[in-house]
Parts: sequence; structure tokens; C-alpha cells
Amino acid sequence: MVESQDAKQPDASELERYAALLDEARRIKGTSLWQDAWRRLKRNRLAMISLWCLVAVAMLAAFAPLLPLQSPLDKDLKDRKNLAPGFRGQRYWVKLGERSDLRFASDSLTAELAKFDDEVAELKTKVRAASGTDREQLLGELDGKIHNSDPLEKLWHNPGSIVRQLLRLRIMLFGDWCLPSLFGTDDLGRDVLSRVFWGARVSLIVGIVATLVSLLIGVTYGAVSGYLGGWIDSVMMRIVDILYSIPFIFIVIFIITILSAEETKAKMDALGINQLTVFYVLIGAIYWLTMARVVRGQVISLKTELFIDAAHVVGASRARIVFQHLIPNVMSVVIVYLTLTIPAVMRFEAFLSFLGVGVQAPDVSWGLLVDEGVKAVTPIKIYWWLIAFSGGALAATLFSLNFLGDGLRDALDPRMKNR
Amino acid sequence: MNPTADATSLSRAEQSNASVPLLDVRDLSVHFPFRRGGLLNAQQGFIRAVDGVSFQVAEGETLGIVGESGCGKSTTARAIVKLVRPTGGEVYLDGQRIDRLSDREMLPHRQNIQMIFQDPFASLNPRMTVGNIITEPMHIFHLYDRTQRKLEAMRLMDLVGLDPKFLNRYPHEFSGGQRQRIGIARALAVQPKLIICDEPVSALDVSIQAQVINLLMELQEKLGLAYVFIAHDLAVVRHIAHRVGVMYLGRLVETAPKAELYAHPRHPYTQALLSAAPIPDPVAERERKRIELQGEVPSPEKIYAGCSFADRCPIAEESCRGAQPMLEGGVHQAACFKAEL
Amino acid sequence: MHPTLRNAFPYVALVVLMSALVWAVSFGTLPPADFSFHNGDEIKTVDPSKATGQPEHRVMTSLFEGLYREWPLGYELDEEGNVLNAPEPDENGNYPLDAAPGVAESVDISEDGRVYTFHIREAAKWSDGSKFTADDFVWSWRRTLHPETASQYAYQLWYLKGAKKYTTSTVTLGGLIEVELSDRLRVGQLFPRGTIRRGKLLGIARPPEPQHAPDASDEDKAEAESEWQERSVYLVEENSKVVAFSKGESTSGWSNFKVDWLAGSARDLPSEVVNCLHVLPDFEATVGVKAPDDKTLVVTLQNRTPFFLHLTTFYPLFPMNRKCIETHGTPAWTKPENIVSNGTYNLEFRRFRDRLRLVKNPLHWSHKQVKLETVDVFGFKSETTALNMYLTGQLDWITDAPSTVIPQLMARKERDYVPTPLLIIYFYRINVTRAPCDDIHVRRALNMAIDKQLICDKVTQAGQQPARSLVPPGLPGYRSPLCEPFDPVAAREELKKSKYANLPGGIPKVEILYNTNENHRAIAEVIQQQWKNNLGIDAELKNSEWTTYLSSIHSQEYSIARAGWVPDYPDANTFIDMWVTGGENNETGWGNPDYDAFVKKAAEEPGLDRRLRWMEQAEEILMAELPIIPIYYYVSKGMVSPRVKGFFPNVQDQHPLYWMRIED
Amino acid sequence: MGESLQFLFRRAGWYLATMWVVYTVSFFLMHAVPGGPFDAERNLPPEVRKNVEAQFNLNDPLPVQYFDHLTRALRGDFGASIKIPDFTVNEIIGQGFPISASLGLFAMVFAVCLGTTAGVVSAIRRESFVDFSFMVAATLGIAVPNFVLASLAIILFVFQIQLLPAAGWGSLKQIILPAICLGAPYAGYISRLTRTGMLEVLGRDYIRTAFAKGLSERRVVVRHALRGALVPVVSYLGPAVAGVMTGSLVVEKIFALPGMGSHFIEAAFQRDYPLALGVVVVYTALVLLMNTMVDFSYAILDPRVKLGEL
Repeated sequence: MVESQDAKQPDASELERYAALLDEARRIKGTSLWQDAWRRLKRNRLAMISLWCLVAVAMLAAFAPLLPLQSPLDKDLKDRKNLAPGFRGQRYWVKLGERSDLRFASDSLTAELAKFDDEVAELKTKVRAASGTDREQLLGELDGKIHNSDPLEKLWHNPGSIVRQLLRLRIMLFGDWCLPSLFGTDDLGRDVLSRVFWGARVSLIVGIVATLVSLLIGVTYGAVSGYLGGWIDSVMMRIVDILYSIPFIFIVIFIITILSAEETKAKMDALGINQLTVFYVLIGAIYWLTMARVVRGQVISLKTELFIDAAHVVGASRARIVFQHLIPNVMSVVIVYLTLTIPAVMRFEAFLSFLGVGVQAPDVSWGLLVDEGVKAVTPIKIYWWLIAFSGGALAATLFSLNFLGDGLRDALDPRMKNR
Repeated sequence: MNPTADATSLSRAEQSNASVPLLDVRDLSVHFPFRRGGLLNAQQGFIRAVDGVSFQVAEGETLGIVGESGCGKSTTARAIVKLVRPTGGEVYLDGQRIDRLSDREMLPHRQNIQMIFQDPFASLNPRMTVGNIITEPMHIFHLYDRTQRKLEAMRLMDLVGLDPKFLNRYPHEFSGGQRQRIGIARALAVQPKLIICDEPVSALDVSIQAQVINLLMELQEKLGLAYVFIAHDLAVVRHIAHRVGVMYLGRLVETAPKAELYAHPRHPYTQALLSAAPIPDPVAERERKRIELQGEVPSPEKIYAGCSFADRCPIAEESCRGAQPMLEGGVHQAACFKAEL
Repeated sequence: MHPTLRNAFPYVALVVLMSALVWAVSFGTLPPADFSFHNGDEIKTVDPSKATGQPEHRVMTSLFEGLYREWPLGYELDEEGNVLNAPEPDENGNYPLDAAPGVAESVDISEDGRVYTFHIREAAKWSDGSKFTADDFVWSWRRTLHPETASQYAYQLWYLKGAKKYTTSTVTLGGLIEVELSDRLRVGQLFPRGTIRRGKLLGIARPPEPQHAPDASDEDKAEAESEWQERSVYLVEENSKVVAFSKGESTSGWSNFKVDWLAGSARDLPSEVVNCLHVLPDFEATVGVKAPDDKTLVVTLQNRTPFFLHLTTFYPLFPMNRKCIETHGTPAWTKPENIVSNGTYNLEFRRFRDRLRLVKNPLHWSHKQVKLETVDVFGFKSETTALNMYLTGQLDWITDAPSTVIPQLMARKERDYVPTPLLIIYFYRINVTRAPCDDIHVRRALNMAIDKQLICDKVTQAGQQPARSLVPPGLPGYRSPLCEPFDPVAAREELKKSKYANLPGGIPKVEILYNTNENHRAIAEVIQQQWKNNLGIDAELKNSEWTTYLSSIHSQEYSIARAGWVPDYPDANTFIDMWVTGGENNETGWGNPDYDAFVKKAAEEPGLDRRLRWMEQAEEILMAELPIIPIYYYVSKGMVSPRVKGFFPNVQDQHPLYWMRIED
Repeated sequence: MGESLQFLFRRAGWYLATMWVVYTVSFFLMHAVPGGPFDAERNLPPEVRKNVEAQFNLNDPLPVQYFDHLTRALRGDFGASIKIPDFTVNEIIGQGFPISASLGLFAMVFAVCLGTTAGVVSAIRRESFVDFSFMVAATLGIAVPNFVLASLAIILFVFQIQLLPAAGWGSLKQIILPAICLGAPYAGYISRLTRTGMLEVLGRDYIRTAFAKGLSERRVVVRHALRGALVPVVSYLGPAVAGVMTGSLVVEKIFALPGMGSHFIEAAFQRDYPLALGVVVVYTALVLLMNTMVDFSYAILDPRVKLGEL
């Protein structure tokens, strides 16, 4: 007995040997199931094309303010209403700030911007020189100038600070030049091309934020419910059933009214929370139900797996079992399910636009664009470009997500390869 | 009179002069409730998976437990490590009672009792590296620091015959036998005194089985481990166990030191099992008398007034169905009215 | 699961499917009607006391007939309905309308314009063949005014003397009252009523006034108040005896209540209290409507009301059949199998959210002049769908063409879309209690910075006219004063005069609230851009669904809100009188004593012409101070198949079926 | 049938509880949203408003209204509609429900027929051009919002080809287009599920055995493979039917169908509390009923499933 106890304590030389081996071991990286899946995914051409498409769309959407696009909000009712897609002819080639109603200096945004910057600088020097009530007066004037005369705001309504910087950068890069209305214009004379790009921002954020919220709530809820089992599970799942049955339309109306109530709005503004963001979060909070069910089902089947027993035997706590052993194993199913949830959320957003309770103007989303486009499709006159490009972008994104989802499912679960 | 209690006292008497056994299981039973029918007229019932099992394991000893599938031997193992909650009986580890402890109270004892599972494919978390799997118990018991844990894991891998270089590989990159070695290394990580082996080799190829069993025996020698070794096949146990218990329908029907049991099985069930096992010698195989068991393994929900084996027993008489037989005898115990002592 | 059941499953499913199919298809086995039209929305009711809204109006004018009815000026038919004289449109394509005799053959109006004596037509009949009497009107108006009917349009009858008192159950000491006992034949049904007792109100006994806890909410207070009212005991002189009536359930120990006595009356308390349902002023004695004989109806008005004859063409003043309502009760009497009406058409059937069918009433006095035999009224909501059905020939008339396609519709070779101006105004309501719109200069600048012409030409596109006044043109004799036209330079100058011009933080943001609708959004977006470009003022857009939008306006939680106003009757007063200080529909927080004075003068002015001048002066104040910004005047957006004749566009957008005929 | 009955009883208990919770939540949620049924462009005089609100007990305290309405609802009477005074809620639902239900039925039949056929064909002709185009079509069906699909279908089939009427309800021709538009996304899903299920089943031993026995492909597919492949489809049908019912409001709006879907939105927007509650309860009951039917159909499709264990 005594000797064997000793045998457990490796001597120093042995330890050194292992330390030396450790480096070697680090080099021999095993391929985790994730890496394995990634390798399999890379072989699936359709899924990879979809993936790159999605990455491209996401990047273009994120950096839309940097692209040489027209303003998605600037309405030129007089000259550029309902232009069909094209680039030949004067009306298609526009310069930023040339619309006569804007009355920009030499009809150009850059000139106006330079003028504005000069005026602001001039006022600032005056402010520095002045004192007393004069100074107060000048400060007011300066503030008013910045708030009411910024030419950027006249084209892009109220851009946030990051977007403002990006727009400044874009003006430095491209000046007044912008792409012609390749996708035509809508019935208020706005450029459809830039609306599709800017709409992507909102739609993708809706999809991603809402889905992440649903992920967070759904996975935790489902895993806990499934793992604990018994009456807790029954109660938790009954709650999900009940929530399933509550008509979402009331919830949506309720949320929207609460959100647009003046006090709530003021509070959120004070906290710097965008109303839109809260809205997405709440859509996500509606969508977690299915996720919870899916995860619970997986957890229940995983729970009987031996490696969970093994973890139990080595003394792992419940939390450790749920978060270290169960959830990582559920993630593959969850990821596949995510690629289904994002389209569902995006379609839901479109549906809300159809009902008129979606994104608020002047923000644009694909759902809103599609809804506008559909309304412009009538037996008498079809403004096909209003529906085709936004609808195409939406469909292509959902398409890609679907194919990527299929690919991921095959890749993540080799047993499902043939399905 | 409670017959099983009597049996326990007997076996304890037998061990009385020895020091406190490492594992002492007394009258352990596990009943699973089941419900049939709807809300209004639900029929409650129990499956008696384990029904009054008692045994001891001394330090450094291997107890083999053998029985057909469904006889409750795995449940016994799982009840000892508290993967299932025992319905009755007591379990002592190192003289301390552990069967009623909460998860938290049980935690310090887990360092002394570990388990190896039947399916080496399912018992390792596929999302963790081998290193992480082996160091997880150390992490839980706060042994060593980060690097030391890794080194210790490598040592253990070395010990169980795995190349320590493959520390960062994943279970799916190993073969079945290698994975079972990983499982063994994990069990050894916290230097336990007792390892419950729940059919550790039945999922492996025959050639690998021998390797693993030899490894386990080597480790026992080196580290002074005790095993409860569960198998459905007497031949496997023959090699490794010091003592063997035979289970039938949730009860131990016979226990004896290995040599004794194989040479002179007393319970007709043990006899039947032994006669079913193939003998490598073709002549002996041909000459040997086979005992054919009648009928199927009955459902464990059925409750017997008498000997539960009586329905299938070749030598059963009407009297066997009257009362339940107890484990009787000294070192070699059997629960049979008709067993010759 | 039983095996036979398992095998039967497909067959059961098949049977269910087939029966569903047969059922669904059976829906469509109707012969088509002579004339079908899209009514904008499902009509909610055919009960004249309960109806509200434009779609209801279109059906009601066919189903019932008032004392007078709208008729194009100069449109003459002979007995058989042949056109003797066709009316002439004005320069906008509209036909002037006149109130022409309906159930009443003629009317005598008193010198002071307050007493109308109607002579009921001899030939007037109910659709069940029974005779029509003047008393039918008295009874119907009483029903509409009765508080328990809870008619939302009861106030349309408040032009009658004493009518408002009846609806609001205002009783005065010494006045005659009517008490309805709680012995109705059918509980919960107003008609037939329980026993009515009449008498002079001598006194009202009330329990001690409720004390409110200091932290009680308004709601709780109101509740305690109404409970307190409920427990009042009314002391009534009936046949020279004093009888006590109370609506409250427990009136024991009421003798210590505080009693207000009519001065000089005998003060003896009866021992018993009679339980009753309603205590109302006596209808006959209070409300200015009488039927001295079967064919004469005398109506006495509160003030001179020049538009009263037009009001009688409006459904809240339509007659209802007493026998029918008393037999079937409400709402069962409105079912097609029960309803008895007096209009040019009868209700044949009604399928909710699909259609209702009208067939010509052969008993109507002018049935020979009515040319459409059967009419289908479609009640779904989508304008695009209606257009689709119109274009495929399923509909002959749609009331609202979708605005997205209007430029194309105007160019159609059929020339079946001809917009004509309506008496409806589209405007922005401004909450003058909020910065920066509390400053008159800001409001004026906002007005001048909107290019209304551009909005009409490029956004609404249906031929709407930019508005510079509240009252739309088209009312004879009334000339609206105008606010400033679009002028961005002047707008910027005006803005500089405001107190916000040089404030730190710039001019505060405004918010444009509109109810969810494509057109409202487009207009708001354009105005947003114009304000930003022309004034540098930031406007946020906020859209709400209809009811939330209304509730924000009612509680004045908005800064600028889109609005529209449809007149109740063709008279400037309906536009003007709502802006008096604290008026129910003002909702801007704006008020001006001069304005109020002009409105009051107009109401009391006997001279018709002078009355209009007072109103013009009022509107001038409104257009100078601009608590509202007029945007445009509506046009009709209906499309009617060229085969339909007798469809006369008019400023009120009224198109009764009895004008129309089909000529292929 | 004993086990089925017990199963039903147990379910019914749960369902009543669920419906009560949904009812309660909806009730209070609805009243929490600002605005009331009598808000209009033109304000009512306060006295008139008082009379009108008294008629629907709207000036009672909320809990009183709740219990009043609940006790009536428990007797199966949802009261009179506020905005549609000529009808009771029961009448309105009674008129609209059969239409929504049969529309949903046709849509589901269309979806199941098309979906399974396409799925089976895809699975058999795996990785062929047919398979690929079916799957693209299915994905498209899933991806395109159905109001877009409906508008495009109207342009195509009503105006370009002039095959079908634009709107309305009552003849076979009028049913086709809405049923297709409503069923399309579900057809897409079902075809994918069927394909997946078929591929899995076709790989199983007993199918190989069936082929080995020399049975014809058709026979094997229809008799043996399809049944197994349909299990995931059936489990999808429960949520699908619920989706068809709620999705139908878009289609009902576009095709001017007098179904129940439009009431759902309208009542919510107009604060017609009794009607909205009635519709909510009916929808909930429907969804729950569908789930039960799905569980029953498991037992029909798969003899091993026992109802008691569900």
C-alpha cells in the first residue's frame, strides 16, 4: 500500500519530461467538432456561397454610409419621381446637394459643408473674443447654427454620431459624386439603390438582435427546464404553451404604445437607448419560445447521455453540467435553428410593416420597402423596380440563410449528412 | 422476520474480524415508480430494479458482479455513486454512510469513489479535449494549479497507456479502447480508493477487452485500488475478480470467492450461466452438460411470494414458491432452498 | 389507438374535406345583383340610432327615408322615373344638392326659423304595409335621445329644443318628469318600456354627500359621485299626491336624506319609495317635437338652424318602426327577416364582411322612379382589392380608389375616374401649449414653409387643391379668409421673429403624429423635409394605429398631428364652432375670446347673410393665429362604371341609390 | 378507447387552465393599451360618452368588468360586440370561423399534397435537376412573405392570364388563389421535411429488404417509406395549422374574404374588447385542439406510440 501511494507522486525528472512534452502537445492540436464541421462546411459549395453572400451583405449594410450612394431620404418630387432603373439621361446622374429646394451654395454639398464649417469656425472665434451677454447671445447663435443648419442633416435626417463620422469620411472620399439611380426612384423621388442599402441595416439588425435575444432567453430557459425535469419542467413548459397562445398582435400594439408613450420615450432617450433597439429586443423576446422548446428537447435527450453521468460522478455541480456539458452540445442544433429564426424574424418585421406597426419613417427596412413596393404593384401600372430590388435583396438573404442553415446542419451533425 | 437483514448480519459476521470494509452495501434497494393510465385512475406500481442487495468490498479487492441484462447490476452500481437515488438500504464508504447525502455533502466522498462507464463513445463529452476531460475532476476538487493539472493529466495518460502528446485531441479522434483508457484516466485523476466499473469492456472488441482488463489489474497493483467490476459474462470476471456475486432479478443469488464459485456453483442460476459459457477446449465443450433455462427473464414489476427464479428453475419444487430464499452459507453464500451446502 | 379507427382516418378526413368544399362553394350560388359597389368598410349596424360613419350613410339612405332627402338641384323625373330635366354641374364638376321632400311632402317654417311644421306624405308606408304616421318620428327621436339607447349621434338631435336635457337626464325642480318603473316585459330591452308615471318634480332627497379620501383617484371620486346620485329619491306630485321614486336598490331610512324642495310646495314625505329605472324630463313637455295629428309633425328648435332641412336627411333623424322594435327587441330587429323600414330599398340578406343585398321596396311612394332592382353592397376594407374587382367587372362603383395609381386612373380612356372637390379638409393640428409651437411666429413660419401645391401635385396626386383656409370652398355665400401662401424666404424671416430663434440648442424639435396610413406617412415625410430644408426645424415622425392616435390627441399628448374634418351638414358652422376655447374637438389648447365672441354672434344671428360674415371674421382670426395648418381640400376618389347614369358628384360625396340607373 | 378518453380528459384540464390564463392576460393587456372603443375623430359629448360606456359596463372598475365578462364567457356567451352593435360576438365568430376554417383546410390540403409529392420526388431523384429546382421553389415559398406572393399572384393570374377572379368568396375559382398563397410557405416546409424524412427512411434496412424482395419502387415508396417519412411532417402540422389560422388574416385582407382573421386585427385596433376576447379564445382553443389532433395522429401513423405516454 505504502509503495503504491508513492508511485502516485512522479519524481522531478519525470515532471520535466512531461513539461517538455507539453510544448509538443500544444502543437498537436486536436480538431474539435467545430473545426471538423467547418471543414465539412467548406466542402459544401452552396453553403459557402451563401455564407460569403451574407458576410458581404452585412459588410455593405454596416458601411452603407461610406458608399458613394445618394441619400436614402432626400426626396426630389419635382424631377425624379418614379424613375425606372437606368443610368442614361440627366435625371439619373445627380450630385449631392444639387436639388434646388436645398439652396446649397453652388448647388453642391461639399461647397455648402465648407461654407457651414467656415461659418461655425467664424462664430467660434467670435465667441472666444466676446464676453458677457454678448457671448451668451453668440453661443446661442452658434448652437442654433449647429442644430438647425447642418447640411448633413438636411440630406440624412438626424444621423447618429458614428454614422455622421462615416458620412463625413464618405464626403472626403467621394465628394459630391454618387452613383446614379441604377435601381430607379420611388414615388417620392428617393433613390431606391440607397434605400435598399440603408434598409439592409435595419433589417439585419432586427434579425440579428432579435435572434440573439431569443437565443439567450431560449437556450437558458430550455436547458434549465430540460435538465431539471419533473414538475419544474412541466410548469416551465406550460408557461411556454400559454405564451404561445397569447395573440402576439396585442403584445405588439401594447409594446409599441408603451414605447411611444412620452414618458417612456423621454426616459429611454435619457439613457441613450434607441426606441428601435428596444423594439427588436422585444421581438426577440417573443421569438424565444420555439428556441426554448428545441433546446429542451435536445437537453432531455442529452441528459441521459453517459458523459453527463460521468460529470456527475466526478462531482460537477448542476450549473457546471448545464453550462459546460449540456449547452455546448446543444449549440449545433441551436445554430442551425438560428438560421431559421433570423428569416422568421425578418419576415415578422415585414409583416408588421404590412400591418403598419413596423419600423417608423423615415427609417427604412426591407420589410417597409417590400410593403411599399407591393402597394405599387397594381393592375394598372407596375412599378416593378420598387418591389424587385428590395424583395430580391430580402429573398436572397433569406435564401442564403436557408442554404447556410442546411449546410450547417449537415456539417455539424455528421449523422445527418444524408438528409 | 426480515430475511435480508438476516443475510446482512451473517455476512457481516463473516467479516467481523477484518477492519472496516472500504465499501459496505447493506440491503440496498432501488425501486422505480411507474404510472399507468390517466389522471383519474392511475395505477401506481414499482419496478424493483434492485431489491435488497448487500455486499462489502475491502481495500485493494475486486468484486465482480455478474448477471443477465436487466438484472439490476448497473442500477446497483449507479445507486452506489448516487446517479440514482436508492429507495432503501445503506451504503457506507470507509465507514461513513453516503446514501442519504445531498449533492453538496457527497462531494468530498466523490474523491474516493469513481466510476468507469460501459460505453466509451458516450461517456466522454465530445466537445472537450482529452486534457480537459481528465483535468475536470481535479478542477472540481481544486487540486494543483493550471499547469500542474496538465502535467498530471499527461502523467495519467502515460499511466493508462496513452501518448501524452495527444493531450489536446478530442475523444472522436481516438479508438474505442483508447477512449476507455481516457475514461480510466479520468477516474484516476482524483486518486480514488474505489472504482466502480460498469461493464467497462462489453462495448469493446474481444482483443481490446483483454488489454483493458490487464490495464485495470496493473493499476490495481500499482495504486492499490478496489474495484466493483460489473459484467454480464462470467468469463470476463473470472480474470479480474477476487470475489464474484451473481445477480438475478435485483437480488444477489450467490457470492463466493472466484475459484470457489467457478468450481462449485451452488445456485442453479449460476450453474446455468456457467454451463452456457463456451469452453475453449472443444472436447470439454462437447461433453459438457448444458442446463437450459426455461422461459424468458420475467418482468421486474412482477412480485414473487417465493423464489423469483422458481419459474425458470430446472430443480424448483412447489415449496420453493412459498417463501423467499436467503443468502446462506459462510464464505460461499447462495440463496436457494435446494442448494447443496 | 384502435386499428379500425386508424384505418377509418383517411376516409373521415376525406369526408370533412368534401363537406367543407361543398359548404364553401354553396356560398357563391347567388344570382348577381343589378348593381354592386364597394362601400369602403363593413357597415356596423342598420339601426339609425346606433350608426356612425360614411359607409353606414350610403346604406341607410336607401334603407330608410327621412323627412327630407338630398336631391340634385334641377334633377326632375316624371312618375315613371324618366328624366325630364338633367341637372347642371358647376365648374368643378360638382352638382349642387338641395333638400327635397322625402317622407314629408312639404314644410312650413316659422318667421323666426325655429318652428318647422312638416306635412307627412299620404303615400308614405312602412315596408310591412302599415301606415306611416307623424308619431313614428316622435317615437324614433325619443328612442335616439333616450340615455339607455346610448346613441353616439344623439347630439345631432340636440338642435331640438330640450333634446339635450332628455339625453342627459337633466331634471329640474318644478319641471314635469317621466318615471319608468322597473316592470319591463323584457329585462334589458328598452322598448317596450315599463310603466311610465308622470308628474311634477317637487323635491329631490339626497344622502349626505360622499367624502373623498385625499388620495382618492378621479375614477374613484366619479364612481362615488355617481353612486350618490343613484341613491337620490325623487318626490313627484302625481294626481295631487306626492310619490317617491328612486333608482337605487336600497332606499330604507331615506327619511334623513337632505331634501331640496321646490319653493312653496307641500313638504310631506311619503312613507314608501317606488323603485324605478329612469327619471327623465317629460318628453312631450320638454322636447320640441309634436305630432298634433297623423300627418303633421311640428318641430321646435333651440336656435335658428338654417341647415336643419339638410340635417333631416341624415340618418340619426330617420324614423324607425315602433312595432318592429317592440316585437323583436334590439339588436334582433335589425336582422333582415325582422326589419321593417321605409326607404326605397329593403334589406334582403346580410353576410358579415362579405356583402349585404338590397332589393327595391315596391311599397315606397317613389318606387317607379327607382331603377336598380337589386344592389349588392360590399364591405371589405382593401382599396386595392376593390379596384381589382372593379377592373374585372365585379363592381360597378368603388368609393375609394387606391391613391398610388391615381395618375394612371386619371389617364384611363374610359374617363371613369373624375375627382371632384369635397367639403373635407386635411390639416395639421398644432398643440399650442408646447414649445416651439406656442410661438405664433413659429406656427406661421411652419405654414409658409410647406409647399402645399407640390404635395397636391406630386404626393396626393388626385387633383386635391392646396388649402389656405379651414372651410373648404363650395359653400354658397361663404368666402373663406386665407392664410399666407408658400414662401420659404418669408418663412425664414418670420422664424427669426420668434423667441426660439437664437436659443441655445436651436429650435426645439417638433413631432408629427399621424395614424398608420401610406398617404399620411408620405405627406408627413415630405413636410418633414420641407421644414428641415426651409427652416432648419427638425421634425420627428410618429405613427400610431388609429385608436392610440386618437387617444394621444384627446389627451393632447402630441406636438403636431395630422387631422381631417368631415362636415356633419353643409354649413361653415361645422368647421368653425369646434375651435372655441375649450371646445370638445378643439384639442389644440388654443383659444381666443374674440373668436369665441364671433362664433356666439353667428349662432344667435337671425340674418342668414350676416351670420356668414360673423363666421368669416372668426375664421380670419384662426388663419392669422394658426392653431391648425390647412394642407389641402379633399376630392372624391370614387370610380363609377360608365354604364351607370344618375351618379351626380357633389361636395358632400352623397350618392343615394335612388338617383342611379343603368344604361347599357 | 379507454386510454384515448383518459388522454383527452387530462388534456382538457390543462387546456382549460391555459385558456383561462390566455383569457386573463389578453383581457388586462387589452385594457392597458390606451384608447377605448368610443374614441373617434369627433369627440362625443361627455354625457353621451357616459351613456354609451354605461351600456357596456366600461365605467365599472376593471376587476368587476373582468369577472362579469368571465362568468358570461364561461357560459359560452361573449356578449355583444361594441363596434358592431347588430351582432353578438358569437354570431360574428359563427359567421367568420367556418370561412377561415375552410380556407385553412384548403390551404393545408394544398400544402400537404404539393409538399409531400415534391418531397418524395426530390428524395427519389436525389441531387438531380428536379430535386434542385423543387428545393429552390420550396425555399422561395418559405422566404417570400405571403402578402408579396398574393399581390404577385393576383397580377399574374387575374390580370395577365385572366384565369381567376380577383377577390371574394363562394366559388371554387375564388378559393384557389387564396388557398395557394396561404399554403405556399407550408408546402415549402413540408416538402423539405418530407425529403429529409424520405432520405432517412430510404436508407433503412427494412426498405432495402423491401426493394430486395423485388417490390416495385412505387409500392415501396408509398406503402413502406412514406408512412415513416411523414412522422416529422405530422408533428409540423400542429404549429402549421396555427400559423395558417393567424397567417390567414393577411390573405383574408388581400382577397376580401369574410373570415375571422380580419376581426382579429380590427377588434384589437378598434378596442372592441368583447369581440377581441372572443376571437382570442377561439384561436387559443383552435391551436390547442390542433396540438391534440397532432398527438392523435402520431398514434395513427405510428402504432408504437401510446397516447398515455404523450
